[in-house]
Order: sequence, then structure tokens, then C-alpha cells
Amino acid sequence: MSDTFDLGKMIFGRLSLEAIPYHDPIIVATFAMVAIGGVALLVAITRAKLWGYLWTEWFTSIDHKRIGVMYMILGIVMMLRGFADAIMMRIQQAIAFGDSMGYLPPDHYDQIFTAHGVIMIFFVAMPFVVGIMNYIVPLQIGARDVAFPFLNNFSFWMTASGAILVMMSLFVGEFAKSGWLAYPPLTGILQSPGVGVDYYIWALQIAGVGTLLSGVNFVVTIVKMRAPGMSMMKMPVFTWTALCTNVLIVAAFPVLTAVLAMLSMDRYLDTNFFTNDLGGNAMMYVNLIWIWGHPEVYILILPLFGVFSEIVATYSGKRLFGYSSMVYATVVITILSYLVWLHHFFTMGSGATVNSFFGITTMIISIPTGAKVFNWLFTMYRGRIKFDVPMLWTVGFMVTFVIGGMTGVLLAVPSADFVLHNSLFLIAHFHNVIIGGVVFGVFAAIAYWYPKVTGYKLDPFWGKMTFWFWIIGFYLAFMPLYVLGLMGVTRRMSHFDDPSLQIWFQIALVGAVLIGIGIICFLLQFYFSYRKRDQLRDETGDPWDGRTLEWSTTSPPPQYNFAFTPRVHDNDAWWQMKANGVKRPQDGFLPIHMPKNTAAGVVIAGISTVLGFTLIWHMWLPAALSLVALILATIVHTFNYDRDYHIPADEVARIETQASEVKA
Amino acid sequence: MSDHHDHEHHEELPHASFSGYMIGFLASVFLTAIPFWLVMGNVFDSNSTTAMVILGFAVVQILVHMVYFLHMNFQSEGGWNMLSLLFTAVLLFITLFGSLWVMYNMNVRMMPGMM
Amino acid sequence: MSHPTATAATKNGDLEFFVRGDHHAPNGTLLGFWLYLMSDCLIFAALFATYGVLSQSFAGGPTGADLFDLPLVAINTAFLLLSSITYGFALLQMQQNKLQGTLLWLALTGLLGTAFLSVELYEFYHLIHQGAGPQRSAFLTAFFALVGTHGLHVTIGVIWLVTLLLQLSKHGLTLTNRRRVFCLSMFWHFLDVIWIGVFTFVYLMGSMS
Amino acid sequence: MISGCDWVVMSPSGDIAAQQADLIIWATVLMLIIVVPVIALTLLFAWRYRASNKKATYQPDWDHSTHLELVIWAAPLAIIIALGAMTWVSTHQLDPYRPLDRVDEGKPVPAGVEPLVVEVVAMDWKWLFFYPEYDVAAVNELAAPLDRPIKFKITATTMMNSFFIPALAGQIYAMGGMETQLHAVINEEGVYDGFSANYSGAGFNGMRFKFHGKTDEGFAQWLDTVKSQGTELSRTAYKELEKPSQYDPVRYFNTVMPGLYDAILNRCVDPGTLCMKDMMGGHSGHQDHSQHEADHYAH
Ligand code: HEA
Ligand code: HEA
Ligand code: CUA
Ligand SMILES: [Cu+2]
Repeated sequence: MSDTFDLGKMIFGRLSLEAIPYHDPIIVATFAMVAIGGVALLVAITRAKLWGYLWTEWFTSIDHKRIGVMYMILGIVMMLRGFADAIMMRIQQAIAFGDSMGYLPPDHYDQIFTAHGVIMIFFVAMPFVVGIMNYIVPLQIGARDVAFPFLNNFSFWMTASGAILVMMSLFVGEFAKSGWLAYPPLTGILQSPGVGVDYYIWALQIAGVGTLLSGVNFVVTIVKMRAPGMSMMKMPVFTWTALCTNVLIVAAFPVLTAVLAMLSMDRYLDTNFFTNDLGGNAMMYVNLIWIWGHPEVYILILPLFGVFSEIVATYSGKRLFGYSSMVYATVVITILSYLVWLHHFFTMGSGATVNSFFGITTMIISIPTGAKVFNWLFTMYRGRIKFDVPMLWTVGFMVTFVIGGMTGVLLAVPSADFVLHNSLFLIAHFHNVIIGGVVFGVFAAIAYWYPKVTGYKLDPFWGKMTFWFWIIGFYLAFMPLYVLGLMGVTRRMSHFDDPSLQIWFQIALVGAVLIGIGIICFLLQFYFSYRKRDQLRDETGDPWDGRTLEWSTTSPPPQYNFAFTPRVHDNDAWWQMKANGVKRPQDGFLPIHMPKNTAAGVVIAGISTVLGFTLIWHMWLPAALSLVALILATIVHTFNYDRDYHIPADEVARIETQASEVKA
Repeated sequence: MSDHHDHEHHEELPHASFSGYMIGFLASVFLTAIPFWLVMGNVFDSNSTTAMVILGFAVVQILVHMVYFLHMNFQSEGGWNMLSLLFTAVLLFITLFGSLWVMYNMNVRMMPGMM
Repeated sequence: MSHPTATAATKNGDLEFFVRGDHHAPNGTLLGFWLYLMSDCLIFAALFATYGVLSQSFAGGPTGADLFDLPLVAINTAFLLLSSITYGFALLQMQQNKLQGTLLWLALTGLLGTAFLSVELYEFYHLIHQGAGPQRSAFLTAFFALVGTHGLHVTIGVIWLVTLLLQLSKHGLTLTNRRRVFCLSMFWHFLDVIWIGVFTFVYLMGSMS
Repeated sequence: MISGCDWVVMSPSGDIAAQQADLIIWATVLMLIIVVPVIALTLLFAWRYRASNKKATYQPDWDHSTHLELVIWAAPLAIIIALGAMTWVSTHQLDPYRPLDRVDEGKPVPAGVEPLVVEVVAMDWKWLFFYPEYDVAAVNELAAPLDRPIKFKITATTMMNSFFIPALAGQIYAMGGMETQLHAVINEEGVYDGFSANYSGAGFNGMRFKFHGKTDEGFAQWLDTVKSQGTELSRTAYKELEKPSQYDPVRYFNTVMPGLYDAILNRCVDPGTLCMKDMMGGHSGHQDHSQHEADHYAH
């Protein structure tokens, strides 16, 4: 800052018209598309007079089911962005050979892979995972909501706020050109003076707060709000994996917060944590970020392991094989995931003993994971497997994931990693586990629980189309990357010299296009299923002959989930009820105590977005104001003591009989 | 009717006692004063002895605070408080000593002038 | 209060499948807050680890032994320790349903917290003035970050305390408020625990050259 | 076109990389022992127990078998024990800091042969190689004689990079103010790709060089070329070179300012800046490294 006090600078910081990349045709076109789409959407909502409805029923809702759905929508929207980035990279890499530089200069390409990684992990996979947990966990444990419903709403909006910042970077300024883990010194203020890294930092910090709080929320929910009789060892496996995931969130995200805070101090206050000079040590950043980063990948996969467990049992018409070993495996993975972080930087120079220690702890994880795979396998054994769409995804997962797991274990052998690290082999590994595990799992979960959420099933035709395009596309898109990795091709390259590589990249592009068609089928299935909703209607609330409590209530469930809290005597609580001919009670309703909706979450998260934006642009005055506003808004919120109300008994009775009538 | 149940009425907040606080306080005064004295008065010749001793005092004092001020025990919240504390302690240990181990190892191997 | 469709005779005898009365899950605020504290603890773990790694990186600048003023730190520690016992007294007053007493002891706690912060600010100011600011070396960066983060927490604690005083005087010792007093007490004592780490690991060990 | 020899990682030309390739193969084979059956069983069970196949047994309540559980945990465990042992041994064997004891399979390092020391600096965005033994240096070109151990000492000016020649040996990071090491040997004559494997910003794409494995005569000739075509790498020339640039052509230097590499490593090329190794005040620990360094420039 200059010595003289410059009011304009205090207000606008480094923001000026220059920041808007109107000279870049690709961005302008994207902007035009987003703007037209956005305006059209806004107009449509206004026309249909939906704002009031959206505001009261959704944005300010503290109902875990509504929040879950909002997370899923956020995930899908951001997935389109992430995929658009992916296809751009694939096209660039398929054409940028020799004299052709492709259509993306490195400056742009570098932003794209960074944005792709960040968006896919934080704003696609995380919202999906958290969204599914939000919707399902309270239902599975027979609870009326989560432990802290307001906090849940707030967490969602903080995640959305982070997503908004990332999206803004596309049109105002730039995004980081650093890779999704933003290693210094590259991300230091000397090497990256622009706003890109600051967008990265603040988007993740804000979303991180949301994620952390939602982690706390779910641990408490699962620990405290289980229906009577549901001991820990009677919890559905999905709930178990959700518990472990949230424990990992609570344990890992603080480290991310801390390390990003340190990076921002280096950038904003000229301190020397990770600088080259004055004693800073960039290796410490790498060390810390992976202490978060490795658990993060298990945060992504564990809940989907749970999803597959539910699905395999349901569609095989069998109890899950090896329930307790499933639980132990989950817990072991949770703990081990904290002991392996160094496998991401074997090649940074640590000694053989350190490397072997971390390499071996890493491979040990394949033992519990293997146990899980075998348990699914033996659940299928002597079952009656119905190949509905969720089960297709599950089989696709079991075949695909073990390949990705195997290459992961290979990377865990330090001396092998020395030649595979940072190569496209690594890229292939993690897309193999993430797509084959996380993405397949999310699609399986959507197909499985969609009738619970909406009351009608998804059209299986489009589901199957999605599946086949994805799985074939996946193999075509990523198997070539294993080969390229073995040919010594490095990640994060936007141009190649060796023409003999090109064919592999072209195959990969074909694969990505097939996946793209899969995406389109995925979107179309919502439309066609909606049109055919009367045929696809499920009135039982239990379309798949399910086993756990979420299937015991109506679809969609009433806002209080269960008029009477279930009592649990068995792992497969609903299965046991059905086996014993138990029906929902039809009388004796009592008033139900429910939390009230509140706008506080939207407001506080909104202010956080502004705070983030002003800090990114060094707009000190507005930043100070929004910080004060943030603190005040939080305090004001704590003065609200009137947070809940009762649904009267006759209202409950009305809702319940209506639900029963639908069935009759 | 509307508050036929301040349904939280049956909830138990942990119970604190005067003697508990006094014991905790006196113990921590003691456990703080000695380390300060050890360092300021250069009581031991060897720095590493001092370091070990004051770290020991710190650990004991942390336990004292946990028990007498934070009312930690194996019963509160059905044991979940303690479980989460132990889990955190393990992770803390891993993060702290893991990082120090890893970083020391790398520094020794690659910082010619240092360490 | 059994109902024909809500119970069933099974081989284990008659099983109830629904809770027919009013069911309330236990409140999770205290556990939730405790978990939050655990996560905060891991933020400090990262900061301690960083300090540990950078603690010898003086970059030719001053060392802890050159800079730390142990008597000042001792005074500050005393403030913090005193504030934990005063908080304890506030809690005891609350248990006896004495609003005035609770308010009084809480206010005293806040004053001690403010005193702590003032001394810390003085220390920081003095260091920066001497040219030993957080930019000087990685060691100082890590030092300011760790001690400053603790200080930031105390600041938040004081703001919260003031808010709570207002809420207590407005609504009295309701269950919600009691729970808040209890949460803040955990927060406050938790900061003590962190401080034990700070004065031992940073100040005392840093002063032994 | 798509021939096996393009897979440089699997068919390298240096002994270290060859051992790494073998390791990849053995580890993969070991894992396939269990992975292949898993995949086969998945498909088999999916087919056999499909709902429409009424002939298959259906046991809806069968959910536990202690024997099976034992196998389930023991089988991966057995593989991991084997793999873990392999890991421990190979990691120590192939530790990049470990001086070589053989130059090829069955060929120990001949007595009296000292490794060729090459000091590597990853710059923005080019590579600078010093040959202290010959007092020459080169930008973006590296050469080494066949079957003579090479000892790389690696540092960087600013960004974190990774020094990687797939045909020769595994990679290792190059970082400012720090020195990593790599020991390797090249066994076949040829020109190989070398590059940075760790993304380092705008010029990363072009941070590539050719590595020449040469016979002793070839290497001597190369040195001659460097000597004859090179210019002087003085402090000023280095300051010029240090400016960020991309896709730099190959350049040779026939004399090198004494202690330059050491100064780069210790971040004190500019006269008057304090060297890192002298900054740590009072900490006399591992001075041996820099002592070592000083010896090189004493000749
Ligand atoms: C959840 C995680 C996730 C997911 C699902 C994906 C999915 C995909 N990723 Fe991802 N990827 C990462 C996480 C993920 N990735 C991470 C963390 C990185 C590292 C980043 C870094 O280096 O820092 C990475 C890096 C990465 C690279 C960089 C490689 C390099 O470094 O050189 C590439 C290259 O092509 C790639 C490709 C793909 C492809 C083809 C998909 C496919 O699954 C997607 C294919 C889909 C399509 C091609 C869809 C077509 C588009 C539409 C139908 C949408 C239409 C658009 C609108 C309506 C707006 N990924
Ligand atoms: C959902 C995400 C996810 C999952 C589940 C995994 C799972 C695993 N990952 Fe992966 N990984 C990533 C996401 C994930 N990873 C990402 C994003 C990166 C790169 C980040 C970046 O750099 O940008 C990465 C990078 C990465 C590296 C670093 C490589 C490098 O940078 O050089 C390593 C190294 O050890 C590794 C290993 C493993 C292992 C051993 C597993 C294991 O958990 C796999 C266990 C599963 C199985 C093994 C299969 C089933 C088991 C059996 C059938 C039993 C029998 C099998 C055996 C005995 C082998 N991963
Ligand atoms: Cu019942 Cu509130
Ligand atoms: Cu990992």
C-alpha cells in the first residue's frame, strides 16, 4: 500500500475493469452462456412467482431432506462446470502436438486443471457425499432431523458460497494456476501476484467452515439421535460409514484451515512460512496439506462404500455378509488414513525408512478395503440379484475400483512411485478410484434413493444408458493414461512434442466424449422420469423391498420423518418389521416438536461471500465492514431464542392419513 | 401446552464443585510456577533435562485442567467426550510428531547448512 | 400402550416397534461443542507442528532467548489462570441459581481476559518495534501465528462473554443460557490448556538457548 | 508405432530405472494374484445369482461364516506381507541418496571409479548443469559416460520442480535452498528425454532437456565441444541467466565462477547477501555438507 491514503484503493483494491477478461473469446462465450442461462432461469422463476416459495420452503429451510436435495443440486450444477473443464483439457491434449499449440495457451490451461480438480473435489464430490448423508442418515437412524438443524442450513450456504467464489473467478479476474493443492513457492505472492490463488484460498476456507460444521453436526446426530434400540452395532452400514466420514472431516479439515491460513499470511502479510528466503520451508506446506489431503480422499469414498453395502444387500435380497467385519474395516480405514500422507511426496527426498514406513502403512489399507470387497462379493453369493440400475453401478464399481486400488498400491511402493509420481499413470489411478468409486457410487445412490425423495422411480432406460456410456467411456478415457504414464508422460502438460503419443490422447478424448453422452443421458433421465412420473410412481414408500428404516416411512417422507419414532431390534430394522407384519400406527398421534426455518444461514453465508470477495481484491474498507457485519449478524442470531414450534397432533394425523390414502 | 415440555428439562449439565476448582487451581499454580522457576533460575545444567522436566509438568497440568476444569471423565456424554478426546490426542500426536519426524528427516538430508 | 400393528409377536417375545409416547433425542449441544473444540485443537496441532519445524529458522535474526520476556509471560499466565478460577466460580453461582453472582464472576473473568490480551498486544507491539515482527524470520512468523491465534481465540471468547452477559441479564438462567455458559466455560478452559502448551513449548523452551 | 520400446518406464536404459521397472512388474504380478480372482468372481456371481436364474441356491439369511471371514482378511494380508517386504528392501536398495554399488546387473562398480558429480539447478524455466570435475556447465543439455556412476546434487532457484529422466532413474524434487541427491548410471548409448515432472508454473511445458548417454570418447568429445563453444559463467552472466525465460536453447559454459552452485544453493549469489548456511547462527550441526562443497572448489 502506498503511503498516502487513497480512498479509491481502499474501496476497490485491485479490482478494475481490466479484471474482466473480455478479450478472451472462450471466457466471453462461456460468460454469455451462463449469463443467458442465468437470466432465463431468473425470469422463469419470477414469472412463475416462485421466489417466495423457494425462499421459505428451500433456502431458509432447516429440514435435512431439503438441505440434502440442495446439496445434490449444487453438486450437479458444479459437475457440469467440472466436466466442461475436463473436456476442454482432453481436447487440448488431443490436438496440441508438435507445431500445433492447441487452442488453450498454458496460462489458460493451467487455470483449467486447477479449477477442474478443485471443483470436482470440493464442489462436486463433497456436496454429493454430504448431500446423500444429509438426506439419508436421519432417516436411517429413525430421527426427526439432525442434531443442529440451523447449523446444517448454514453449512450448506457456506459450501455454496465457496462455489460462488470459484465461479466468479471465471468472469472477474482469474483462478489459480497452481494445481488443486496450490504448492508454494509457486503460490507465494512473488510467483503468483494475481488474485487466482486468493480465490482458491477464500473459496476453500469458506466452504471448509461449512464442511467442518456439518461434520460436527453429523457426528453428534449419529451419536445422539439414534432410535431407541439402535446400538452402535445395529446401525446400518451406510450410517457407520457416514459416522467415520464425519469423524474424518472433523479431524482433517482443521489442518486444511490452518495450512491455508498460513499460506494467506504469507501472501497478505509477507510472513515466511513457506517462502524460499528467511527460513521459510515450503516442504512444510506439502506435509500439512497432505495430512488433510489423504484423509480427504477417504472422506469421499467411505460413504459410497456404505451406499454400495446397502445396495448390494437390497438387490441381492440378502442380509449383508459380514456386518461386523464391514464395520471394523471402516474403522480401520478411518484410522489408517491418518498414517499415510507422505505417500504423496515420496520423491521429495525423505529417507528410505520414512518412505518405507509410509509406503507400508498405505498398502495395509488394502487389507480392510479388500475385506469389504469380499463382503460385497459374498453378499451376492447365493442371493437373488435384481439388476436394477443401482446394482449395475455396484457391479461396475466392484470391477473398476479394484483396478484403481491396485494401481494405488503400486504407487505406494516408493521405488515404483519414483518413476510414476506426477505422471499420467497417477492421474489414471485416481480417476479410476474416484470415478469407479465415488462417481459410480453417487449415481447408484441417486438411482436408489430417488423414489424416496420424489415418490417416483427414475426411468430405468435412461439410467442404463447413463451407466453403459459412463463405464465404456471411463475405460476408454483413462486406460490410455496408464499407458501414457508408463511412456513417461507427465501430468499438467498442455503441449507435447512426441507425435507417437497422440493416438492415446485421441482415444482418451473419445472416451471423454462417451462420458459426456453419459452425462447427457443422466440429465435427460430426470426430465423423462418426471414426464412419466405417474407410471413410475411408488406408493409404498418401499419400492425396492428395502431393509433399513428410511424405507419404512412414506415417499417423500413428511417433514418430521416419522410420526412415531421406530424402535429397533435388528440391523435390518425395516426388514424385520416387514417380516413381522408390522404397519405404521394410524392413531394416537402427538404433537411433534420441530425447529423453525431461519434466514440466518443465508445471511451469514452471504456476508462471508462478500468478505471473501473483498479480501481477494484487497478492498480493505468493504472487507472491514463485512467483517464487522459478519460478527454482528452472528451475535444477533444468538439473540433469537424462539427457534422451534410444534406441529399439532391433528395436523400430524391429517398428514399421516393422507399418506395412507395415497397407498390405498 | 406450547411448553408442555421444555423438553430439555431432563438434561443434566455436568456438575462442578468448589473443591474441584480449588484443587485444580492450586495444582496449576504449582505446576506453572515450577517450570518458570526451573527455566528462569537455570536450575539444571543441561537444557535437555530442563526441557524434559518442563514438558512433563505441562502434560500433568494439562491433565489437571482436563479433569478439574473441563470435567472430563469416562461417563459424560456416554463416554463420547472421552473417546473423542483420546482420538484427538492420537491424531495430535501423529500430526505433531509425524510432521517433526518427516520434516527433520528431510531437513537433515537436504539442508546443507542447517540442523 | 400397545397397538395391534405396531408390535409383533416374534420368537423373542412381543416386540414394540414404535415409541408411542413423546420421544425426544437428548440435546447434543455440549457434545457438539466439545467436538468443535477437538477440531480447534487440531488447528493448534498444525500450528505447533509448524512452530516446531521452524523454531530454529532464525534467518540470522533474533532467537527466542534474545526476545522473550519471561516475567511478562509469567504475569500473563497468571491472568489466564486466575480467569479460569473466576469462571469456575461463575459456574458454581449458576448451579446455585444466583444470577447476580454469575454475572459478577463472569464479568471479572472478562476483565482478566482483557488484561491478558492487553499484555499480549503490548508484547507484540514491543517485538515489532524492535524489528522482530512476523516478517523477520520463519521462526518469528511461526511464533506470531501460534501465539496470535491463541490471542484471537481469547478475543472471541471475550466478545462471546460480553454477549452472554447481555443474554443472561435479558433472559436469566434459562436452560439455553445455562448451556451457553457451560459451552463458553469449555472454550475458556480449553484456551488455558492451549496456553500451557504455548508457554512451555514456545516461551520456556525458546528461552533456553 | 505403438511399440513396446516407447514405454520408456518399462524398458529403460539405466540400471536403476531397470530395477524400478522390474519392481513394478513384480508388484503388479503379486497383486494380480488376488485382483484377477476378485474381478472374475464378481462377474461370475453377478451372472450366476441373477434373479432370473431360479436354479441357483438362495440363502437370504446367510450372512456370516467365520472361516470365510478369516480367508477374507488373511488373503490380502498375505499379499501385503510379501509386498511390504519387497517394499522395505527395494526402498532401501534404491534410495536415491545411496551411492551405487553396481553399474549393471552383475557388474559391481570397478575399484577406484569415482562417480561423476553433476550439480543440477532447476531454474525458471530451464535446467542448469554444472560439472565441477571439468569446470564446465550447460543449460538444457546433459551428458554422461556409459557405466560410470553419476551423482546428481539437485537444487532450484525458486519453484519446486522434479528432476526426472525416465530412461535413467526415478525422479526427485528440486527445491530452493535445499539439496536433494540422486545416484544413477546409464548403460546404453542414446539420447533420452529429461524434464521437470513437477508443475512449476507458466514455463513448465518447455522445461525439457536431452540427456545423452555417451561412450567415454563421445563424452570427451562432448566436453570438448562445451569447452570450445562455451562462454564464461560469471556472476553477471548467471544473473542474466536467472531471469525467467521459456524454451531456452542449449547453451554451454566453459568456465564457471568458483562456488557458484554453492552460492545458488545457499541463496547468496548476490554479493553481500548472507548465505543460508551462515544464517543459522550457533547451530554447528551438519557443517560437513558444506565443507564437502568447499573441497570441490579447492582444486
Ligand atoms: C471428483 C473428482 C474428479 C472427477 C469426477 C474427474 C473427472 C474427469 N477428469 Fe479429472 N481431475 C481431478 C478430479 C476429478 N476428475 C483432480 C483432483 C485432478 C488434478 C488437478 C490438478 O492437476 O491439480 C484432475 C485432473 C484431470 C486432468 C488433468 C491431467 C493433467 O494433469 O494433465 C484431466 C485431463 O484430461 C482430467 C480429466 C477428467 C475427465 C475426462 C473426467 C471425466 O469423468 C469427465 C468427463 C465428462 C465430460 C467430458 C462431460 C462433457 C460435458 C458435459 C456434458 C457438460 C456440458 C456442459 C455444460 C452444459 C456447461 N482430470
Ligand atoms: C476416492 C479417492 C481415492 C481412493 C479411494 C484412493 C485409494 C488409494 N490410493 Fe490414491 N489418490 C487419490 C484418490 C484416491 N486414492 C488422489 C486424488 C490422488 C492424487 C492427488 C494428486 O496428486 O493430485 C491419489 C494419489 C495416490 C498416491 C500418490 C501417488 C503419487 O503422487 O505419486 C498413492 C501412493 O501411495 C495412492 C495410493 C492409494 C492406495 C494404496 C489406495 C487404497 O485405498 C486402495 C485400496 C483398494 C484396493 C487395493 C482394491 C481392493 C482390494 C482388494 C481386491 C484386496 C486385495 C488387494 C491387494 C492385496 C493389493 N494414491
Ligand atoms: Cu415435545 Cu418439544
Ligand atoms: Cu493418498
